[in-house]
Amino acid sequence: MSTEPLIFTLGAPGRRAATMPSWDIPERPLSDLLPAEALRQDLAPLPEVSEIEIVRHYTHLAQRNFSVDSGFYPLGSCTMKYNPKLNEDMASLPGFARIHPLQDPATVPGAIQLMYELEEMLAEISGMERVTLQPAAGAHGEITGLMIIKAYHAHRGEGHRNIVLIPDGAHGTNPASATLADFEIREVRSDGRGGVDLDHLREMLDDRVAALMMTNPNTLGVFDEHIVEIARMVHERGGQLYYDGANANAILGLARPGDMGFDVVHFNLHKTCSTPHGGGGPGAGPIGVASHLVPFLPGPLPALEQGEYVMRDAGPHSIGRVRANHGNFLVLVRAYTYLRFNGPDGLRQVSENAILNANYVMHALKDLYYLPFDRTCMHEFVLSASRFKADYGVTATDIAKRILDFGIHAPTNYFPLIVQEAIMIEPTETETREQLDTFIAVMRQIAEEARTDPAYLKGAPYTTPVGRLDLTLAARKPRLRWEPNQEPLMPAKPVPVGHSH
Amino acid sequence: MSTEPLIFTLGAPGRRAATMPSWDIPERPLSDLLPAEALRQDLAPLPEVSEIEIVRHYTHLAQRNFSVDSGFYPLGSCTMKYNPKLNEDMASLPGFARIHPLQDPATVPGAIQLMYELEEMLAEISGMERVTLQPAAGAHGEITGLMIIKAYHAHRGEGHRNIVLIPDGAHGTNPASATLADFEIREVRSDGRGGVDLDHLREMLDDRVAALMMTNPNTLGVFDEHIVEIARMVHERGGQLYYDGANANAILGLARPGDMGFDVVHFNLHKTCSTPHGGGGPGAGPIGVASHLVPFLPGPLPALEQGEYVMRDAGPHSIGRVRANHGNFLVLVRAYTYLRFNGPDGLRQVSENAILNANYVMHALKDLYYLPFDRTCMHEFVLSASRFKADYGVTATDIAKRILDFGIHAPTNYFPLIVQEAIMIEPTETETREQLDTFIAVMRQIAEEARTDPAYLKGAPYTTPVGRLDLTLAARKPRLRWEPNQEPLMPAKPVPVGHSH
Amino acid sequence: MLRTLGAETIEDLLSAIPAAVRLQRPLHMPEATPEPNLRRQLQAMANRNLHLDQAISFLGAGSYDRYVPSVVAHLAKRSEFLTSYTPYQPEVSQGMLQSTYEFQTMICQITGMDIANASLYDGSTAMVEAALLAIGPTGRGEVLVSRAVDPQYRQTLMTYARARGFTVREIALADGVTSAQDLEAHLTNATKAVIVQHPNFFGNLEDMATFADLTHHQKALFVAVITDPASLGVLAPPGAYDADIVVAEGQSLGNPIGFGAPALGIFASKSELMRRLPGRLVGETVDDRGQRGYVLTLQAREQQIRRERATSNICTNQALLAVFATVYLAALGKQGFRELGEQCVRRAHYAFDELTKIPGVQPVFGAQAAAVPPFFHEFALRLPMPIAKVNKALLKEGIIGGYDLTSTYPELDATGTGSSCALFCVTETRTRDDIDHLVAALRTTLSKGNKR
Amino acid sequence: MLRTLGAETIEDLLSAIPAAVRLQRPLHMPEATPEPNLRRQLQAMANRNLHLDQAISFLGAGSYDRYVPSVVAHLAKRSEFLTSYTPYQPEVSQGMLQSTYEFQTMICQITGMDIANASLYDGSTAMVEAALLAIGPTGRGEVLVSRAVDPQYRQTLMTYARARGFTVREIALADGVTSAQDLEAHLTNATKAVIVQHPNFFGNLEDMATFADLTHHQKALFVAVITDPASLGVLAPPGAYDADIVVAEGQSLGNPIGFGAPALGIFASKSELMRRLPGRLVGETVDDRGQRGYVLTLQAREQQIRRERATSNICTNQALLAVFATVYLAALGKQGFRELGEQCVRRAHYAFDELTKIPGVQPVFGAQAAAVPPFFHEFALRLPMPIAKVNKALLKEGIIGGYDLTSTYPELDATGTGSSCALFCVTETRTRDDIDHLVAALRTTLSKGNKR
Ligand SMILES: Cc1ncc(COP(=O)(O)O)c(C=O)c1O
Ligand SMILES: Cc1ncc(COP(=O)(O)O)c(C=O)c1O
Repeated sequence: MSTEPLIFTLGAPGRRAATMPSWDIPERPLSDLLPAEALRQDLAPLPEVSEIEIVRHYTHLAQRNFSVDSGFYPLGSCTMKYNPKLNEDMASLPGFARIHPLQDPATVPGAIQLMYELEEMLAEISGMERVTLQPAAGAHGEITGLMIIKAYHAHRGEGHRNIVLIPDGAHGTNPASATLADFEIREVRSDGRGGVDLDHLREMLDDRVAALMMTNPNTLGVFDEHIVEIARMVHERGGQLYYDGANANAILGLARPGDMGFDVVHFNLHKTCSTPHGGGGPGAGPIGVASHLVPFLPGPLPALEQGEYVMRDAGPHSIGRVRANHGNFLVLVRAYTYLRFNGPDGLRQVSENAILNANYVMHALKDLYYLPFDRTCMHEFVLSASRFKADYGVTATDIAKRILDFGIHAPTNYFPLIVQEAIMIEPTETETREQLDTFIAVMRQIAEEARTDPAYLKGAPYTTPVGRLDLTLAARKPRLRWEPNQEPLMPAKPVPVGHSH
Repeated sequence: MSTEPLIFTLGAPGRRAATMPSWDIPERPLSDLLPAEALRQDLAPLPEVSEIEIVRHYTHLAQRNFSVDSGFYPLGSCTMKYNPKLNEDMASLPGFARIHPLQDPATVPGAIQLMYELEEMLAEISGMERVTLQPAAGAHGEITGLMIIKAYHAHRGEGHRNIVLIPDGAHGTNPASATLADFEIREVRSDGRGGVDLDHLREMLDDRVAALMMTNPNTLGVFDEHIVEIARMVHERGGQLYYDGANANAILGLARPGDMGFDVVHFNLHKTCSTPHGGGGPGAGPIGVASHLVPFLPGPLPALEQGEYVMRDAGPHSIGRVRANHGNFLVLVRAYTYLRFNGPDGLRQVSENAILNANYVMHALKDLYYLPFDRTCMHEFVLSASRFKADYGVTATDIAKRILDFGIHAPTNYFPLIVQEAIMIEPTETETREQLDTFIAVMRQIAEEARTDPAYLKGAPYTTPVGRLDLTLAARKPRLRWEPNQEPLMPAKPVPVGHSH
Repeated sequence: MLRTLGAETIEDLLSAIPAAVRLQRPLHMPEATPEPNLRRQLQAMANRNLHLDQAISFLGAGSYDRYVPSVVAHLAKRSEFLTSYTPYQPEVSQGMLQSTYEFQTMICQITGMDIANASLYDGSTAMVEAALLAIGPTGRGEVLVSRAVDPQYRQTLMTYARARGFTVREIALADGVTSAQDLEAHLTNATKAVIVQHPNFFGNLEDMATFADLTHHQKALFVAVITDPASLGVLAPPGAYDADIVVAEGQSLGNPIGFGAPALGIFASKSELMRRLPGRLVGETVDDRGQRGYVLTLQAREQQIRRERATSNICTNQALLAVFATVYLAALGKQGFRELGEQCVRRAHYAFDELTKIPGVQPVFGAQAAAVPPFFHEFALRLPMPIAKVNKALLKEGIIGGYDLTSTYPELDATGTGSSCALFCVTETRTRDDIDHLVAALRTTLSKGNKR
Repeated sequence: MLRTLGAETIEDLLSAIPAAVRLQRPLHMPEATPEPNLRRQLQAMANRNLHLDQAISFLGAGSYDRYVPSVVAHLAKRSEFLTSYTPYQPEVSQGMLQSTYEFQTMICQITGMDIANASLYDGSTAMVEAALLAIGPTGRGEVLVSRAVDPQYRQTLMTYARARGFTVREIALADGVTSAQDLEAHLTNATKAVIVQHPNFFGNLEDMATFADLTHHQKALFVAVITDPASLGVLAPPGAYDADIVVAEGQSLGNPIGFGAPALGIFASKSELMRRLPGRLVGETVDDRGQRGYVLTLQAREQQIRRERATSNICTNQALLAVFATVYLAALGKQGFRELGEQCVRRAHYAFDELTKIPGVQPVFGAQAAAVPPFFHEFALRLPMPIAKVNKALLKEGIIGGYDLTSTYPELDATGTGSSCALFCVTETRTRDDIDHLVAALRTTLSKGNKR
């Protein structure tokens, strides 16, 4: 497959695809309607292409993109499970996709009902009192939750609590969100079993601590068995416990953050509820809170009053809106569909199978790959390429790139930071045993290649549309947009056309 | 890209994708409801696969399929033009896609109106009196038209007319349809300019001739300049003139079969009106007839009576139904949308551009490829590889296969039969000049390769998912279905995985 | 571009068309309509049709309301399938070819037949093709067709028979099923084929094994017609009762009902008929790299090679609908396909039981309850009121009622009684609530009618 | 599988969860619903919402009814885009990466800015990110925001400001536009950013060049907010009036309106802010075969590397909506994008002219007709009746009326008069018939109201 040109170099002057509505009103000159100085002088230099050119271009681009629908995607921490097609169809219904957010609520009761019922289901799944659907993604849920915690402390006259504790294995959004809410961050160490080091936690807990943010199972795929103890410790010192729900795929119907003692939970619906990831988004990051935090939720919230679905404004303690409108509604439609399709037993089975699949793969690889925390995992686990690196110079990146040659997406690399040369694998529950066996075979073959032909791995991938890309060049000479007559970044090597590479 | 397994070898016992409606009625044993001997004893051995397996499988298969949306498709006689996406959306509207053909017409006036208006537009475009939309494709239109002609002659007491004349360049469906209508077939020769040989025609015309079937422009892409004369000759001898409309893309708004003297016309809506070809179908093959043939049309026909859209039964002379229901309705919706979008000027432009594009490519290739009929062409033209074959042993097939290496579909080969080693090229009006230039460059490169490295062409294609396929083996040992434990047709050569081929 | 051709204007190229036949005026048709306006107009047109998500339909009679899992259209409508053509270049068409090969296999799996083709236009023309195959190149002979075959199919067959020159005779009915006696009476050595629909047009099961036996005694081909292949989930497949050819309407296998078409003609047979089959066939082969692959094969049967001696004139078929059917059958799978049949049978019987409790509503066939012929998902009821009137009343309740049998089978009409016969269909899409709603609405309608 | 793990039942694996926190009962929520039943239920739920193909809407105020050519969704919804994630492995993600690079470029083309990122959540949070960028790592300082900025955006900004610890001050209005005088009065050396929406929430054009000048005098960043980028087809781009940052809501660029979200946060800036930008950036590079390719770049700004010192906490963004916008802009192209703007302006002005002919209907801003501030496709009208009552009457005529300005801008209310202020929006989707229908319906409503 040769390179696909940029859309800007296709087409020809005067060409266009879309037609505008016919002119059924007077075509008065713009200068009659708007002051000259407000007007654009030139035309925006957008492409000039026909519909067929657009179709072929973006069809080619799509064909150059790996996806869950094209193959196994064991990207740890991202829960790249199968996205049921029913969800897409429901999100496309005009009664959902074609309504305006400011319509009179009486004209959109079905939409509000859906949000209301989704909130109830999420509250039950998380064991929390109430949920808001506003946040657009996990990180947005985090900042919303932290703002609520901040408001709560302030309301109780404990505005001095300005520290958020975060385990060293945490996802980058956790500290970034805490900064955004104007907290100081302190890192809590992990213990030898991959959980929070209780002694270190005890040391750090003082009355300046606003919250401890945790993922459980954490980013090692390990369920922290001391969670009840941790919750007690944090609450005793007046802190709040925040649950990063990115890993909720492991606990549906099995355990609830509320029952573990968490005060705030965010969901990543694009992970747990299988709304597709869309090449990076949109997602949705609803948060649930325990009853003492309900007054601080952003508003408005859907409500059922005298049999009518309405949007109710938030109360006086609310932190306020965290965005315009009602949350990523069409993502919520997909999540609602997913939850209703699965029901309580189905959801439990989702998590059980996610756990089974992860342990199955882990078990089959831990003899060849170093497994730093060798214990039953939950829905994912983390291997390390550190020994390959030491012995043969083969890095986690090399292994990842080589995996691509087999029509499989690479696992997450170099995260969590506490594992060197991390290879974080999350198979998800929707994969078949046959698929897992294929992956295991590939990983075992690569381990063998690392030993016998490390140079070959350094050159991977070989079968992908492009070869290994130069990240350093991209950062050193940032080129973030096309412009006419740009010099090539590097002199091009000619590739003969019509010959396989 | 390695071979994709058959769906039957995927999955595992007990697996399934679709869910059935919940059981809200008594689950009585089937044996209470139906006699035992009527029941199926086993389960049909269909695949047992999960939704994700289905999705990946058919996604992979789709990715292994060339299409108009993925590239240039100059398949002569097939009019592989771009299929506007609006047409697809309109055909998916539930008000069209989810109606039952036997509903009370009063509940489907919009559908009948659409058919009624489509008939009117097709009648105008073809210059015919009335149209039926029943035929499912071009060949179905042909047999319908021939049955009408037969009924017409019989009605006039000329049932002895049992010969249909067909030019030697005609499409295979023409003689096949004529046989089906119980006619004898006589072939009319072409003259040196690619038109009907008038002398030969005159010779063959006698009072046993029921009809002459013609394509105009014909399969050489040549407009028969004697058409008025031909029509006069045929009519004088009591025959009817049938227009194979597969090439109507060349004449929209420029010339009308009715004005040329034709009595019956079929359309290939999947060609002329850009309803997609669907990998081989569905299409639609409406026919229009001159006024003297209207009484013989199949029924029912849509009608507007006292402001109401109804379906009116055919009269006593009708040949009867040629199929169940109303024609390929969802294809008709697409065609209707296409015609309304283009309007009279747009349609004329379609044909003008189709003609321009074909002449442009023909002009650029005729120095290197032999052009047996060197005159202005209409929407397509036919080259011959005969000289390459004589000089270098390179056939039309070799050239076709080599074209595939460039991400372009091959032209039609070995048709029409009157041109040896035919390469029939129809660029269509939706292609850009840039695309045509690319194609021209490819064709010129291949001509060069034929001279310098004919063996290389014999081995083509090289960059496709599979290499040249063995047609002889397929016909010699026909294997038309999968069965468990089938022996491989040929011992497999192992292909290393994860390596580019 | 014109300039490179040595042309000044497009007229220079158009001079290839003689002036005498050049159209000298614009076409009389609506002016070009921009996409936004056109979409609105077509939406308005579509909105004037009452569709099956808006009404509760009990209409079958050859076209069936079926639940199609979302996954089907998502895959089958992929543009690589949608915008390709007949896979003449197999090296770049393995997607369509392999899908079709899987389709052929699945059709064999559900019918129990040896081979199947890549599709024909629809069930009715597939039945015609079966007759033509049986009749053979002479075009002469006799075909017997049960009167319980879909009336539209029989009409279509008659049209072709008239043109091709063969004879069609109808086998009479005996209380809602094909009369074996009448079949025997008509079978002669001129008989080339016997065609019976199963379940028949009234929804009733036929004694296919007996008919096949009788037919084979006369060395004719026995053709089974199926209008909803869902029946094969629970009923013995044609392979089991020794049918020579099976033709079916495959619309209900995952395709939109779409006012009746495009539909999907299915054609399967015993392997000895392989070289006489109409339409395209996909076969397995290998490529020059040693890989498995698929191609169009046995093309010597087809018009593009054999021309006037082809087994059929078909060229463009219904390939995309076959892809829909393939994905649909894969999604249902072994268990789901069985359950689909069970759903239909049970729901239809529940509806039958409840409807026949309404005073005045009786089965059309079977003198006593015990003698009601077994049926799959359609059944014929006699109503004490003209069906057109009933259906009008039901429509007000959001119900699309049964098919008017009286119009096509006048012999069922007990004239002068004001009663009528209707064919009701209950597929898996009708919930108990839907059925109960019909029962209540019909009860009210009839009791109101009686009072007047 | 369990057996290979040495486990007997799944419980052996689940023992990793301490018994104390294991849920001992099933979740209280509706039982699993099969796909056919669920589809019907959701369809019924959706049917209870009045949608924009059923009613004629004049509602804008931040979310816009836009005609989206069919081609857009056909491409953007391809499953290879839909079901992929952030392109962490560029070698198999060139499709998303190149599309995003094209998106970044097109955003620069329409805004006249140097660089743009890959997307943020929506317009409101994009505006917050602009403020945060201006405020910088200390988290302290002052941001001035025009009162004519979308009220929801301002509320969102306030929420973040309270948490992060910076100050937000509102710049007052002067007859429907931002007061330059009040801006000058508030600008100090504590000011980090000035935020003005253009066209503003009332649809009126702002004097952006003057505001930019004033802002730059205080070395603060000038942030332009755009809620419908269609305006850039006809209005001078922010690059031309020297904005430092442009944030916009990109929903109306080819995305479904979807009850307001998912939406598309657009963020573009001058190139000197490159390393302070929030969110993902795609850059060009080459591969080891010498081919051009694209990668995520400058990741050192982002949370996954920089953690608590990241420029933003964003991770998942709105990538797919950016693909929709890219295909949409490509489909419109250079000419179409201009015409889109013209369609909006002309239709809105036609509506304004016709509506203000109705007795009692007046522009809210501008004492005399000549002084009505220039507007793009939204305008504020004063009606002699409460807007809620008006809208109820219009709804009966199939019209979704204007936005109730009185609720968010109480200062516009001339109390005691019973009048109200409403914001009407007219995009390219409103035909003359639609507008005339509104005019007639409003006229009737008001005259009826007067009689009572
Ligand atoms: C553990 C963890 N926390 C938080 C997030 C942030 O969620 P989002 O990407 O939805 O903002 C992620 C997502 O990658 C994650 O894996
Ligand atoms: C010249 C010509 N005539 C007739 C036909 C038959 O049309 P259809 O394939 O729609 O049956 C074709 C189609 O290939 C054709 O090219």
